[in-house]
Amino acid sequence: MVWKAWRIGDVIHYPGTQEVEKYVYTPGIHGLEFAKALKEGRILGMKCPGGIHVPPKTYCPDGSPGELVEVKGPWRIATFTIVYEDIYGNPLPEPQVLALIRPDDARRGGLIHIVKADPDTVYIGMEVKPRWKPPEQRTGHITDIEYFEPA
Amino acid sequence: MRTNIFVKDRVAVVGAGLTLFRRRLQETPRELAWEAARQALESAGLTFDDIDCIVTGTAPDAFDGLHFNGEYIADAGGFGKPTVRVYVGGGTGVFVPVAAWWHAASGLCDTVLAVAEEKMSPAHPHPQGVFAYIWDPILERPLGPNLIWIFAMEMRRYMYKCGAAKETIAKVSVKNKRNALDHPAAQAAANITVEDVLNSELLVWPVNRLDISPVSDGAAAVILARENEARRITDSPVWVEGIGFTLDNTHWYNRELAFPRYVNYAARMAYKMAGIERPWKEIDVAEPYDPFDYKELHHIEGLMLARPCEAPKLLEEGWFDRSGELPTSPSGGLLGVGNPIAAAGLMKVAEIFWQLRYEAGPRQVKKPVHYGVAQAWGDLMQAGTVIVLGN
Amino acid sequence: MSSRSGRPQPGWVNPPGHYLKRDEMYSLVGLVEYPPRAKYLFSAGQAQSRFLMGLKEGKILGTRCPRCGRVYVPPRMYCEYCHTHTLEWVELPGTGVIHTAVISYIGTFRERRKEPVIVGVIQLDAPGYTPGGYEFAGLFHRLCGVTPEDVMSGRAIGMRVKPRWRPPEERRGDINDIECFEPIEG
Amino acid sequence: MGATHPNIVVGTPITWVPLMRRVAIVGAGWAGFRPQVPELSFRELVFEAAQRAYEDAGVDPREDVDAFVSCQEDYWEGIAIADEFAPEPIGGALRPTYTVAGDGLQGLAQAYMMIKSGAFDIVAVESHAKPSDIVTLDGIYDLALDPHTIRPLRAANPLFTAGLDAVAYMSRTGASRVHLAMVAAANKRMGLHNPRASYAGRVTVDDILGAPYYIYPMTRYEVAPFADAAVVMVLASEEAARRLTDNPVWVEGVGWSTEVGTGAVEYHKWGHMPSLKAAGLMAYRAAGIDSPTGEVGFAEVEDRFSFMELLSLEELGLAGEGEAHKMLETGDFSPGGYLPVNQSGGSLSVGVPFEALGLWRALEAYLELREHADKYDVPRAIVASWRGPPTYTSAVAVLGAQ
Repeated sequence: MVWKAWRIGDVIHYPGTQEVEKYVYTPGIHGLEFAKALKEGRILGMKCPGGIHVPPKTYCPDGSPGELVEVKGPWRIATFTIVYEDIYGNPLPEPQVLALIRPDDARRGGLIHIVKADPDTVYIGMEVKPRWKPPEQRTGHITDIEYFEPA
Repeated sequence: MRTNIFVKDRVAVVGAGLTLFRRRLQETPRELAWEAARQALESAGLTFDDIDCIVTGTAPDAFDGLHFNGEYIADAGGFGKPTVRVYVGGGTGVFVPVAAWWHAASGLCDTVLAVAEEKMSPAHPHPQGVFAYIWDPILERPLGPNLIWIFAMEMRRYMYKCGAAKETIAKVSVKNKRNALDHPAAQAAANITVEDVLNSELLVWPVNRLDISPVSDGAAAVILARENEARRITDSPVWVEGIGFTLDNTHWYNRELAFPRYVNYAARMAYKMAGIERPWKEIDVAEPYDPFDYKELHHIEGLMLARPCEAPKLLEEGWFDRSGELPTSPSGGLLGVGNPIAAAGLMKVAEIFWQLRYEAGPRQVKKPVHYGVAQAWGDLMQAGTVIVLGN
Repeated sequence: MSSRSGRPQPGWVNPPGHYLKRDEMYSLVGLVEYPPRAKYLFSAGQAQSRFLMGLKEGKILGTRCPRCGRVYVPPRMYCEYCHTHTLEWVELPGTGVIHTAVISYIGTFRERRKEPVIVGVIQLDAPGYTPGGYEFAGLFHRLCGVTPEDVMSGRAIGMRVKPRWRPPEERRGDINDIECFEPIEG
Repeated sequence: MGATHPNIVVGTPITWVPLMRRVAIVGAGWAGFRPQVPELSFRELVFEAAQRAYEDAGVDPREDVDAFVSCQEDYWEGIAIADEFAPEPIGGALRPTYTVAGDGLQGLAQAYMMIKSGAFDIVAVESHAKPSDIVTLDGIYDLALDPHTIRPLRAANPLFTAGLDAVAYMSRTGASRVHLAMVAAANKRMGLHNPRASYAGRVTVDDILGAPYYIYPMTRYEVAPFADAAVVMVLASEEAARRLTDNPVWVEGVGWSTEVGTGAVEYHKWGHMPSLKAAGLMAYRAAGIDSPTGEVGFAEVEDRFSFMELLSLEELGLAGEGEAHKMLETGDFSPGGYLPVNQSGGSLSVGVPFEALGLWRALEAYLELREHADKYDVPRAIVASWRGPPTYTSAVAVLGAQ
């Protein structure tokens, strides 16, 4: 900079957004089946060369089309974390436990979800089970599972 | 930029694929990209394992509503590969194979998947709203603009400078929508007349609804390979003879709008590399970018396929028809096939590939073809991207 | 066709995809609707800040490149052609000619407007440019006092205009401090 | 095509020309590197960096540079099609200019390939960030999460996926919180010598272990904050580099890789970073390095989260699998040690200027190689950057002063 405005108050900061009213995300091909199954209280995975992948995503890591299968528990925590502060560093009223939860019959992936448990008791390999919303409240979203809780 | 005598490896296009272009598709952006890649691979007799590197392209993230949209679709050509997303707004579609070219020409990758995807339908209440954010946030956005304004202003200037009538310009829309009737992916194919265009809803004078390409979802993919690899894959590779790209300054209202110098500079770069000195004679088929009907004429002039202000006259003479001297947008272009922004540009490259392989079926142009050019435009009247292919 | 027998068909023949009608899309199970949060506070920086402050005072300011002499409106702190700092500020009379003009019947979200609005590019009177050249100093703004007939007939292009300022107490240091550009009488 | 290069004896296959064609960094410039740069717009910030880079390289961008690469993402900028604003400040208006929506190091890799292809001689790479212009950073990060399987959970901190990786990594290798804290303390202190390190400090391991958690297992000391910055680098072919400078820094190899897209985050190999491993192998292969052991003078690697420094070293083959924390204990990664790591202070003390992060790491390695190459037995550096969270793309460059 070879010159500058005199004071910081002489430079302007102009408000703006990059928003629309809302985005509507279609669930995709496997995503639709996955959503329908959630409504029924079932969880689908995808059979790929090498094993079952959760959640189903229409194609496998090698590019081949995956085949839908139902996955069965037991579900275990593959890895977890505990969020204590939001991105700005404001402490949360209560820490939030998030985990990657993998059914035993899956080889790769799992569901990322909230675990309702005392943060100090959570460990890798801990068995958990999904806590479903009542059937009439389910909408086919990942939030049809309210959270996972210790089995 | 040096001419291509310094370039180590020739690079060829060996396969291309498309998804449907439609206003609302059920597939996620990631699935669309994968479907297009699969089409391209199958047509080339390849599998995902054969791909070394991936170049992806999507235009504004704000359409799909996904931050890091390039990352979202990154694994569409297989997991765990060198992947990069390149980006020049609307010019992205043609830029993706341009970037893929140097992936192969540098010797770092033998086969490169160039895939472009766009899903415009997620944005509500209308995808047009997203275009508000491409304007300068401080000096333009507060005026409450609609993107069509900038095109209308350019079109008006072009009409004024070149004495082109709205009736003439509408013929581009008629031609392209008719060409698209032969395209199975097409969204806006139709047999319409000039009157239909002039009588369609007036949006921003001089732009009516049928002067504009539609809102679309879709994806396209092409596969590029180094010479040795390309000859192994196919006996009719289509060579990348020249690449060109230019980005003009941001302040579009500080420039003459009647002539697209950004396209012209990019075209000169590509022709120089391809050793083409008289493009109006040497190019046999062209896919100029046509999100608006006047844009095709504008770009034909920028590509030096016609002299400045000469394109409207040649259009009247049928010069640009599929049976004409220099067929343009034989695919049906964005006006006919649809405009999933980045994917639309790549669709144009794919069309030149099929034309040069004589694989375009009912869309095949009547004359023999040796060289074809595809071009896209982007940003605030800024980006020109050009690729010259030869068989 | 030059194709060999057994060669796969070209990639355009059977394009995949599942088209949805509007209602179908909204009734899809698992459809996610999400209002985004993407707010910013853009630093206008040295050049644009001074320009906006100038608007507040009813002035159109530009910067001059010491090497090529171009005067930039809107101003930038650098010359994009010489890649050098532009230090000298110039006040322009604000007058100019219409480069192009159009009539908009729609708003940002494609909604129909009650009244059409005429917008265009104004080529400002500024030193440093060849008359009739490719580049010029200019602004994008609304036009008033220009009729749709002027726009359609082409009379508007080349018309001499000047800014119509908002009253000083309403100016905020914003591009809208200029209400519009209007023809110079006579 | 098919003609011979004028400098090559007739009969030599053309194939050899670009293979022999080395690529060098001949100039670099930076601006900002502060928590906020309120006085400049992002364009002005980039212009400042560009002026310094072109002065360093001794080139005129309007005459000598063949092409320009800018690395940025729309949502970071708040502008759809942000590449509109790329050309002017770097001198790329009406010239071949384009954007890579990716890390600056990926942009450097593009420039490397452009020069290697033989078609370009001098290419400038730019990357910048103004996180301080963003009001709703969490909202922006939210848009990067899968809209179906992750975003609806309303995770309280969108950076949480790094926590998932950290826990998995520690459980696999036995690295403890003390090791993570050692990384952070060392980097924060080393940054005190770096004019670009706004977040440096005399921090001890005890300070860190005593601090409240941000995202378990990390405290705020162990997660790099954001910074406004711009970096511009000028790359040149060997002929051009020899003409321009006496001490070019060679780009011996580049590599980049995406493990999974953000649409398939669940499939990530948690606690590992396969993209970094693949990028590293690609870069080593290009540089002709079989095993990096003993072949590298120092490293500037990913440390946005403290555990990432250890994980990066393992994935890059600079430490055995599960060995990095043990080598850290013995001081192998300290200045003067077996392999000095992040002597610049790393991103933990410089901050995260979004996509400029990788290019900044290359900048630090470039400056060190240019000024202090004689300090090292092997004057060669590994530069590695990861784009996440929540993406799993990494890029690696091997830079050398010989």
